[in-house]
Amino acid sequence: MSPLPSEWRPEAAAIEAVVMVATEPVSSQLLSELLEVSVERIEELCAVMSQAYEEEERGFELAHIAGGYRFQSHPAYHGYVERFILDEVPSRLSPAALETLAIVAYKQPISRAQIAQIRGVNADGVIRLLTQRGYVEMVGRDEGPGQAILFGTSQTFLERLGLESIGNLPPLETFVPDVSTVELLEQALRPGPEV
Amino acid sequence: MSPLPSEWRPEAAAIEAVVMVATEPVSSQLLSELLEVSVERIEELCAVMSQAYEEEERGFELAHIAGGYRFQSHPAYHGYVERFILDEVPSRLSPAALETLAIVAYKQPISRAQIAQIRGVNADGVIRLLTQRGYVEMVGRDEGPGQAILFGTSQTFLERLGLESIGNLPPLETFVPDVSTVELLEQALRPGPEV
Amino acid sequence: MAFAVHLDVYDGPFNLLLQLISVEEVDVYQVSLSKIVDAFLAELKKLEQLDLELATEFLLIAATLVELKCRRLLPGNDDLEIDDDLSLFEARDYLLARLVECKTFSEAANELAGLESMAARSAARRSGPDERFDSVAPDLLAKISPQILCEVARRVLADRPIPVVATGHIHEDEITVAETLDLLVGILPSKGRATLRELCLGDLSKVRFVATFLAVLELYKREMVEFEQAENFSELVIIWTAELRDHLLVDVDNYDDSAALGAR
Repeated sequence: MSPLPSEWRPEAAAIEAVVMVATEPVSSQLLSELLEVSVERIEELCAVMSQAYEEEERGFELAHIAGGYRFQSHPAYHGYVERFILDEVPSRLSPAALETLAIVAYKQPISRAQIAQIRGVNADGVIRLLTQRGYVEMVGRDEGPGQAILFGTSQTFLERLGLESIGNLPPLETFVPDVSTVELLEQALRPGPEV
Repeated sequence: MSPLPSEWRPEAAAIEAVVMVATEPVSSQLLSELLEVSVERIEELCAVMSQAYEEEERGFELAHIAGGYRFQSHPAYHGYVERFILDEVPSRLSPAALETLAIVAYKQPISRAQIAQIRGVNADGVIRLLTQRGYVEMVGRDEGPGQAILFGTSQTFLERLGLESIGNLPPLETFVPDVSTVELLEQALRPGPEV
Repeated sequence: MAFAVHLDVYDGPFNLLLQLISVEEVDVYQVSLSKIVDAFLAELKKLEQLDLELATEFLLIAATLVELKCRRLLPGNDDLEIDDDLSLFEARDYLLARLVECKTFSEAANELAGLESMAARSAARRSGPDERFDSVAPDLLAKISPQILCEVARRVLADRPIPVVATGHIHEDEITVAETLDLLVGILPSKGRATLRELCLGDLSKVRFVATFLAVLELYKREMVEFEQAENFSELVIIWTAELRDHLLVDVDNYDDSAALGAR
């Protein structure tokens, strides 16, 4: 039985809704602005909600991390989550994901629509995967109407590719692949278990 | 008070944990493998959980969409959530695009030529737009001469429309004009008095 | 914004006109399509920019009007053979089926739009596994080198060739208007008069017919022939009237960029 007073429900639900769809921890400051209540009130609400989830033995918890709140899986169910990740998360990039990553790397900052235009098909799912794995991140917003999110490659991306900066990528124009690269490329593009 | 029997809690919590980390709807098949219970059991659990969230007036819901389960914000809290959505809100489809989308949805798999025949005009531009937006994708090739590309609706289409599967669309017959409208049309086409 | 028309027989919104014709309140014969089109174009010019919705709606209604008028202008049943009569019915049924189908899908489109705007009120959770699971998730970039990435980018970003539909396999009849004209100028002066059918030289293909017809019009434009037709729909007779034949055959428009009508 939840210790959350029922008259707190609407505020608690608003927090649940926002934190559920946020991709980064949401600060109490931001929640306070959204709900138009004090920061103290937000913290009180979150503490009680978090305790309630624990008591209700939910599979998720409301964690206070990096100065904000986020939903995450409960440690008690890590076994299921790990198996899910191993089963579901591909072990290598699909050709579509590799193409999209290449476009972002060379054309950043770039919007979803521009990527879709180059590839000829919608790239939302692939961008989501790349963002989620931390290879690609939001780097700004377009100034035009709609203020589209602009994407670029991340520090993680540079580290994994052993690059000091994005300027160290081979230039597009002069590159002629040698035999071993072509082989590697073919391997990378060969169909297999993937996204 | 949740209608979920307390002995169901561990299974429900495992589902909560897995769905919480998923970025795409998780199929009952996959959940059944992870939890080592039948697909029917998963569907029963999810239905009851989903109802419980609703009754507890949570800010999120467990939705059955595009062949799987996912957490999403409750529509009642749309106002709070808007600014947190990383996916940009796609601009509205034009009437022409919507009509083409309806044709693809109900007649899939379907070729460009077949779409053009129903619409009475060339549909290439509209199909390109729908493909870029991710609503429509190539699903195969016609076996006949020319091997025309066949189009169908995508996973994204189901997600954007909040549908569990394409079978959940209302039957096309629902939209056939009623008898009096057809009569009116028929009358309009009747040849008049001779020249 | 609705477009209104002002005609002798009708004065009011354009879309209502179609409805009134449908229920035979307004006689479609009395409706001048050209006047409507002129008025619409004048209306469009007043607008600062093209209103696509309005233009589309206009085109749809105007096309339906043309269709209606064509249907009603068809000769009455007395003049028709049984087969023609049947095909007329078939054409009507076909048109009706088309209209019903269009209406059905436009209703279905409304439904899809409704579903979409309802679904847009919920946002999906997309954040994925948090950093606690980093060690579980494989490094997807393990086998990717900067060279591979560059090669992929080069391929994807290369200017894609503009898709061209290969037409090499389509047979082209090499009949041009200029050639036909040349031919007619060879035949007509000696014959004096001939029917269009005769001028087609027994070749009743569509291409030959169109080329001959255009060539005849060209001659008429240059005042080298006259036409005679006993009554509506009877055979057209072409009469050679020119004195000289040395001032033509320059600047003949082939009505086709590639000079061949055959591919049409």
